[in-house]
Amino acid sequence: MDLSQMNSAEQAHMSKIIEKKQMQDFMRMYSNLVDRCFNACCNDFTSKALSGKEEQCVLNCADKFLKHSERVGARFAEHNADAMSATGQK
Amino acid sequence: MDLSQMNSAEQAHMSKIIEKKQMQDFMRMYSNLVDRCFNACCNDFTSKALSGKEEQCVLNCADKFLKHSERVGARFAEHNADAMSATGQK
Amino acid sequence: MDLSQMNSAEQAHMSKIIEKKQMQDFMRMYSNLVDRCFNACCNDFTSKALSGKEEQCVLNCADKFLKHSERVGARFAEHNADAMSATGQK
Amino acid sequence: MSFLGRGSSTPAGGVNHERVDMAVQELDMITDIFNKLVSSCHTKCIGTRYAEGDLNKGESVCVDRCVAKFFEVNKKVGEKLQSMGGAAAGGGGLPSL
Amino acid sequence: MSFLGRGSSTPAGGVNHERVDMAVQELDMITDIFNKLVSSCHTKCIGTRYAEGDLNKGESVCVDRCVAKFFEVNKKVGEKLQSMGGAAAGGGGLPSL
Amino acid sequence: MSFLGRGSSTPAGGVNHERVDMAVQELDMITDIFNKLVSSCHTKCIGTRYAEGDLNKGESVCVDRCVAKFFEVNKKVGEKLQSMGGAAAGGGGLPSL
Repeated sequence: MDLSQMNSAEQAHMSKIIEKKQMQDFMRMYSNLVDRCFNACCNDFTSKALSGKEEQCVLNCADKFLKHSERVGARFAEHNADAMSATGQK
Repeated sequence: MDLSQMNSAEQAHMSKIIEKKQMQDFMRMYSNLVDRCFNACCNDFTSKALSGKEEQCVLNCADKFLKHSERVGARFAEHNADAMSATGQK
Repeated sequence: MDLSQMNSAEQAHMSKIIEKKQMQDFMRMYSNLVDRCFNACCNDFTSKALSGKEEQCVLNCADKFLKHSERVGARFAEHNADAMSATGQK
Repeated sequence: MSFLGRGSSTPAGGVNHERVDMAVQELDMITDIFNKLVSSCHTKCIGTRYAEGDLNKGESVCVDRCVAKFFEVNKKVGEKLQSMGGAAAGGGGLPSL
Repeated sequence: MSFLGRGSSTPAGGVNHERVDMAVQELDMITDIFNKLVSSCHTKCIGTRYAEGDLNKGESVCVDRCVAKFFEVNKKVGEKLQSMGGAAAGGGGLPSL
Repeated sequence: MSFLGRGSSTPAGGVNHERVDMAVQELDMITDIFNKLVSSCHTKCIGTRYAEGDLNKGESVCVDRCVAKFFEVNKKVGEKLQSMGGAAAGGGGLPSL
């Protein structure tokens, strides 16, 4: 995204919107993470307590998902940069 | 959520927002219910009419989903209350 | 939806909102299409290049999805018209 | 002031935000249902081999019936919710598609 | 100016939009988590034959345990994120449900 | 008034809401695509046993190729839509990622 064509009032406004969206994105990522790892790791409902095995699975799941997201983010940024320089888009 | 730190103007504003969100939540719940029960109950497309068996399935599905949501809601509220009293959060 | 009960200022306002939503819908349709066809067609990650077979699959998938959406849209409009005339709703 | 040609249910020149909000919510609801319908009938009717880009005869017929059945389910669920006092959940009547 | 009778944490009569925004975000977060909880525990616990409209005994017990376990997972994931410096990702503390 | 140091394409001090709206829509689109990419490549590449918290070598390589292929699919679908006159659907050009 190119914010350089905006004046300073618009850039300030965008910054606030982006900040708000980042908080929303973080919250959605968080609830997705909980839901994803719960679904992957918890399949036994004969007890309401998390077993040691389930807990380890959840921790690994969260860890791995965050590392995965980070790696996708890095590749995404590279491809975006390539695509922009290829089309001559600012 | 704790609204007690808000002044009356803010609380009035929040009430309007909450009311609007409740309507949106109801509508989303409704369309999810239709989609969920359609997917669970309708698998025969040799006819466009709902069979008696499909109709009963849809009614039970809707009934059961609402009872399920209600039960989850009750447990959710209990856990929330526990979590809040545990952390001393108002 | 019935806009005829709105005054001209309200209709103008709605037009702007609808236009904005159409752009959002188009963008969401686009990203759904990419995701859907990627998931259906790409299952081999021993290479990062799209094979000829995968490319053809993606093009057919996009083509078919758009024709499917169009057909659903046509039927949806008919059913809506029927439902409205049946209830005497304007 | 009816000489301006407005009917009685139409207020003066300003925007009634509540009315616009209601219309936007209705639009969002219809869009949501439509998107779910497209997705569900795609899953039910469209093969995933994608050997060609056109809907074949069987898929087309399936899509038509799928939409019809979805509307019937929508009607049944709507009636069910209303019989349970769905109005309490939102203050308004159940949205008809 | 406390002579106007305002407490220190309560601003003047107007609306502090930042505070309202925060509350709306929290509400959205709770709604999002609740909807995921309903959906996941439905998948885990509710049969899909729909021979009857009531939750049977096994389903009811499963739902109760499912909610309890989901909260435990929520707690573990929250702690994990905080230990990794989750604050950096949003500037705020981790939302407690 | 260029003495304030603004270039010609930059309007006066106010906020052009249309331009901000466009930028917000673009941001939402990129976020949406990114989230789908993360989720799809997770499904395609990451095992679900979670015996460890690190990506192993095979998963890492798979993720890199997955992202590359997703971008190729994005390009093909974009070209397809444009060839069908996708501009009609939104009035604007197709968003490039």
